[in-house]
Amino acid sequence: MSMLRLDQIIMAAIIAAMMVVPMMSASEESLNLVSLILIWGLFAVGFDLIFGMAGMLSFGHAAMFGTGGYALALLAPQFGFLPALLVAALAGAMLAFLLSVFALRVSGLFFSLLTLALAQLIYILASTKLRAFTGGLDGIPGVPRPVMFGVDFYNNRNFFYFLIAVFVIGVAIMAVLRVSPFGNALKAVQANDVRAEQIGYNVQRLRQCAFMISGAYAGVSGALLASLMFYVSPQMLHWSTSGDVLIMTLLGGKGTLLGPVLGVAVFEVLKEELSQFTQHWYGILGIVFILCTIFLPNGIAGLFAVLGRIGKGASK
Amino acid sequence: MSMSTGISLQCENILVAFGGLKAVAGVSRSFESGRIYGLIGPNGAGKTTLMNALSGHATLSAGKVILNGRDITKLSVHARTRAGLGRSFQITKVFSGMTVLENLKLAAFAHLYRVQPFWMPAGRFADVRQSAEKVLEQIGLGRLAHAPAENLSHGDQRALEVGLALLSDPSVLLLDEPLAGVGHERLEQAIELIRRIVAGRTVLLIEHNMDVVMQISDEIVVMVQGQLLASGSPAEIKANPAVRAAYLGNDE
Amino acid sequence: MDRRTFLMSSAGVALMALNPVTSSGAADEPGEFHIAGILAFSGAYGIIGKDMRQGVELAIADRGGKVLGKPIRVSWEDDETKPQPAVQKATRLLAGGAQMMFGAVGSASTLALQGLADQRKIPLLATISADDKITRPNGSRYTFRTSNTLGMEIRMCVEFAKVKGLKKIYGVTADYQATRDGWDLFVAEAKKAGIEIVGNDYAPLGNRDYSVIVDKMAKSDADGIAVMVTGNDAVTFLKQSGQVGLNKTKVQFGPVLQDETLAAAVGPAAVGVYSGVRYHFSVDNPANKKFVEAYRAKYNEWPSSFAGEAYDGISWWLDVVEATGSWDREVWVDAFAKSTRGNSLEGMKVMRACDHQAAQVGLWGVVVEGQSPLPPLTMKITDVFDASKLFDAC
Amino acid sequence: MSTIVIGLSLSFLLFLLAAGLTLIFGMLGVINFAHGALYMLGAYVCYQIVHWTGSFWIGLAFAPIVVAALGAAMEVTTLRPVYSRDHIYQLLLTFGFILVIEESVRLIWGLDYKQVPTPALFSQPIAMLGSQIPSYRLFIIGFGALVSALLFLLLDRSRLGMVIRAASSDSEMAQTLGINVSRVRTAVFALGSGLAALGGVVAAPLVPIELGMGFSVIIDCFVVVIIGGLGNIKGAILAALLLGMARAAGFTYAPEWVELITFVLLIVTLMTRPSGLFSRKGRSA
Amino acid sequence: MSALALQDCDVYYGKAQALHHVSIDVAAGEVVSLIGRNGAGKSTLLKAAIGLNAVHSGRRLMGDRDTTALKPYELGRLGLAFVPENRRIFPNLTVEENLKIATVMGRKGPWSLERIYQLFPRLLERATQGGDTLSGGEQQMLAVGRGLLTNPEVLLLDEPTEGLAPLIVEQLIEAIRTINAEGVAIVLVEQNLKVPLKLARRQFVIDNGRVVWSGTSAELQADRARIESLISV
Repeated sequence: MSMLRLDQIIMAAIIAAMMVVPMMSASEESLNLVSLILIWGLFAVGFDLIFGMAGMLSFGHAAMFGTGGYALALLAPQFGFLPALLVAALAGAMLAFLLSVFALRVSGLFFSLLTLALAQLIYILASTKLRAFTGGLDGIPGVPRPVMFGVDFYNNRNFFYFLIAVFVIGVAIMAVLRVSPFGNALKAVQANDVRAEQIGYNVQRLRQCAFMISGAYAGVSGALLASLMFYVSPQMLHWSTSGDVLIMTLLGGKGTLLGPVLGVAVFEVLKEELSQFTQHWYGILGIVFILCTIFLPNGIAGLFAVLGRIGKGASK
Repeated sequence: MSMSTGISLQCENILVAFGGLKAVAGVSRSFESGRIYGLIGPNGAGKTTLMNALSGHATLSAGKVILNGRDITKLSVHARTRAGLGRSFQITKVFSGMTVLENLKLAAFAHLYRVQPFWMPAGRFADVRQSAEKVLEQIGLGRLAHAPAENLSHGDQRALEVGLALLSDPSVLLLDEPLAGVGHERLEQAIELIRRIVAGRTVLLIEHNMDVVMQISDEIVVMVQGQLLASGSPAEIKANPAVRAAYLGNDE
Repeated sequence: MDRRTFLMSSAGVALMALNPVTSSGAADEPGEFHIAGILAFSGAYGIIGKDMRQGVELAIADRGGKVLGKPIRVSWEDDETKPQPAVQKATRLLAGGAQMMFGAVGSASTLALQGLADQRKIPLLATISADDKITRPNGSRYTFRTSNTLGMEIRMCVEFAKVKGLKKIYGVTADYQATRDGWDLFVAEAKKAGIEIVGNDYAPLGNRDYSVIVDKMAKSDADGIAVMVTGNDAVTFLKQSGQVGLNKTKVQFGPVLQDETLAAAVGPAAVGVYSGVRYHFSVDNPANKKFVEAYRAKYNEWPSSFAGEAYDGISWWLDVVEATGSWDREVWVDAFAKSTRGNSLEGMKVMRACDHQAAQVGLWGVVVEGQSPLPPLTMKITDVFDASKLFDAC
Repeated sequence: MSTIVIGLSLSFLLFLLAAGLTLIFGMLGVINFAHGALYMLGAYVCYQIVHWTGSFWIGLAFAPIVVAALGAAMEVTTLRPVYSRDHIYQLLLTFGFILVIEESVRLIWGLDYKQVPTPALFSQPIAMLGSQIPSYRLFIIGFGALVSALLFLLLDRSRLGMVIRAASSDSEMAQTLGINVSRVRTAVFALGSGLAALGGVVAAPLVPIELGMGFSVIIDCFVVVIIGGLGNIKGAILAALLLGMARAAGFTYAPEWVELITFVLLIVTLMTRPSGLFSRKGRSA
Repeated sequence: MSALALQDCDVYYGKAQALHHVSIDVAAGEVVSLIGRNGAGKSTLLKAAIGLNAVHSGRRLMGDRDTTALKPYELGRLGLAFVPENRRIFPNLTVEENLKIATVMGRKGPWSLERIYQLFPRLLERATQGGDTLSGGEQQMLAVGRGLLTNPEVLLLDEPTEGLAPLIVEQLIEAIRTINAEGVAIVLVEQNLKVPLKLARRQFVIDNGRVVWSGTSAELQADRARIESLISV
């Protein structure tokens, strides 16, 4: 239990730090970096609901992420930003539902492979046959940001605060979900799906619900990324995007609320900082991954947990 | 839960085939409410497969399962549980990574809520806590409430298995070797426990320990090569030469 | 535990606070002229970025590293030949106070940057991306292109087919919007010239096997093969068509099919392949001679078309900025839109105010075996088409 | 008719690409995302050998050996400690390999395109079936068939193959029979890496050698491996034949649909026979 | 001196202790049996003997050599053979390959492919079939034959008669006698007393992860009622 509290405290500290950073410093570069972390963090937090909690490895989350981006790009000019953002969430959930209808027919590794194949099919369609809507591989530039309540969110700082608001709401909802009976049921499904079904859980429906919620998170974060960048392209739908969110979640520590965000932050900061010091950052990142796999079996969050336990032991 | 006598579980010509092998080869039999049935038979006789067929873990090639007058043959596992069929497993399937109480609460949530609440922390549900704690005491694991389930001894894990099944308040309870791994010194106690907690429910129980089976069961059903060989009171079964030949071995 | 928690949270804060202190926001009087250079240093066009960077750096060195009296700083970023990172990295640099963008390589990236340029009102100079959409009438106010468009190169292809007397053409086109548009334009123009199209296949972008398509081409009665694929795909196509000797029986040509770099990747099968050439070191004028000499002296290699176009474009831009004497970006944009480059490396270039595209002559060449010190496979300029044949009036 | 020959060459190229991946999965349960990177490395090493010696054949012989040795080193130093861990972490690990290998290639060979010319012996086309068939394609068919036959013999008939099969189906039991399973794993990973490199070498005269070449083949490898059944080498041969032929037909009649055809095939396989189109049992877990 | 001895061994599954201070031993050429009911810990003990379960504390001795830290394949090479409960035939190997695989490590000894086929002629008939096509009895013969081909000092047999028809059981018992007559020591695990009393000189009764009784067959006969209640068959 104290583990949970410790995590939450660090989490709160990080979010607070994110809010303080732009106030302290005038740098728009760091603003941009933290904005990215918030968006990908939200994506990863949603991803971990199925990956860390329910034990389902989706390799097709890029599909929902990109679809959210396209939904916003296509709908925001007509219907306004917030409605479009809502539709992005719904689109993510609906697409997740659709994928799950196919993918949940199989389990384990085959579920992962099927989500990968389906998402990649969507990628190919979006970049070729659907180019009339998606702009093909060129994507759609000029994705809007909101101007509402008299605030111009084209200003990066204002948009940053908007992102924080969405992020905090998203994480708060997820925090409740994870400790709710629903979240516990997902954990039960991961721990032992045969038993979970036997004591009366509708395992497939639980998986489907979790997948849809996770899809909604992906949709929203994809929409926010499109808006941050003023741009959306099929790259967001590509399997390597699914790979990225998986890698970040693993790096941070799956199965924790905090881990995925930490993973995203470390990944992005590392990429940013390394690429400024050396042109070989790419390889260094690879070495970091390898070392993390070998020496940090539970990700960075696992490291925190260990430190927390040592701290607790010492203070007793 | 039906307390009156009457048929609570009925098998109609159940057939389970894996490829060419008939693991359960046409079993028909009714089980009366409130009685404990011991299901015995040599290894590979199809006892566990029969249990799987009843609980929905094995697909029937033919036949029907009727629970309290309702045909549940087509129902999924969780729907059967909701219909009042509980079971424990031969190979322990408790939720590892969680405490004993958390295990029980999971079962309580599954029983008490059709749609799992997602809007507030699980800790705030007093009703769930109460039913979980009640069963916790019943199965005698009160002292271990906050121990991680995977650290329990074999026997205690078995008890937890039964507890999980119990939380769905089943009218029919299938127990697959609930006493395996229970130490000698605690065996009597464990038998007593089972008798007590299943009171009023129909129980079908697989157990290899003959003494235990004879002691605990109202009626014994003997299964050999996928079929029912005999049934009767423990005394009748002990005396049945066919059973002795098939199962107990006749060279003693 | 409390002390630990506190330490940990402070560590968290410190982690997040680490990265902001890199540069301060834009002041009214900037201390430097900051260019965001978004190029591909990896991915499909990874090889191009390096050359462009060398061209730009030479151009800056040529003017003493200064414009408007302030030092020029270029922040180079790798977009991995993908639009998403291009925008991401440009966004960061603009946030850091860059006054203009230079790049990108791939048209998809450039189009993506264009959106950013318009949103942020930052000039964008493209010197290699050829998609016609980048410059169009009433398009982006802030985007300029000093190099070729695909459309003009397609028209060169048609002009070439006419000159060469080709009668029947089989095409292969990358399944990508710009190349599809290019092919449609080619078909329309070719038909006007009485050239028959006997076939065309749309191949997936990044296709690694053209053998079936090559076989269909070889069996057809076409005398010309129009290759509307670029970069890696062009190399793959030519290597594989070379294995059946298509280069010996039919004339292979395309808008940006070959240059020295790509020819080196293709090998001997490249000889005899015709292609549009954006810039070439063999162009005979004083400005180019001077450039080629300086470039070879500095980098010990022949300038590629990417290096030449980058040098040419950025020099032009900086000269115009210098002439305005202003730090107002709107003033630069207005001035550049009306400018003319008399001494460009390829001769005269005229910036068209209507679409921000530089009107210029079109170079056309063929791959030949080069004699030292030329590269082993080099382009020989065979035709120079007049701008009036290649651009619609606007 | 020529479509069939070309289709065969596509098939055997696909098989050479995917064989190592399915071998490693079958034995180690590891999905080696770095397979494409090893393929690329094979092509680069071949280029280097051709550059030094002028002989493609020396490259064909030695590049796979070099990469196999590297694969063995990778397995011993990084994979061995994490076998007992959740398989998903191996993904992170092999993803790390990709980055490190690509960076190394960039450091050693730079960004320039490299090219390996078609070996002189197979540089001329041959007229057959009404087409000019590149003789290098015929070489690919012959060589691919040879490699698949050798692999088949190795796995199905040789002592080592027997050991590999035993260790992959029940490593504990194999150990009790005196088999050092760790060493078998290393050997298999090396073999798989070598096969990836072999794919790269064979493809080298067909495509530009550049950094992105590995990334672009990963998905193709997976398609073959999945359709054939994870870890099923015979299935991989059949899947490669199916896919190669389907692609050849696709390129003949509707090139712009080729990619979609591939994925629809993949999805149908996963939904109907997840353990592979050519597996004996259609299990669903 | 014992061919194999476990001394004071503790074994854990995860955090749950499965064996408590267990000691057993078998002399060269001797047959001993481990008796106990389902879940008593017999198989766990056998797996600890062959190294598949880690021995948490205690020692494993072979002859005078301490082999506690050795890996299963090293133990195999030192002369331990394991015939597991569910036979664990390699399904993707033919019958003959399932036998040959045992000769890969190259331990010298009296057992050859021909002798195994002599012992179990049924296997010769099935030599080219897949390992997964055999009947239960044939699988058991194959598993025993595979273990023998490693030319072991000690053969660990886990419930070899389980689920087999009486006639097959008789054949198997005969085969085990033959094997023992060649000087191979045998540790036999069974749930009931029937087979052990026919084959073994000494018995260990296991219950709840502990050795609760040990003695010779004669001693067992004398105390039979109590032993039967311990194993409850």
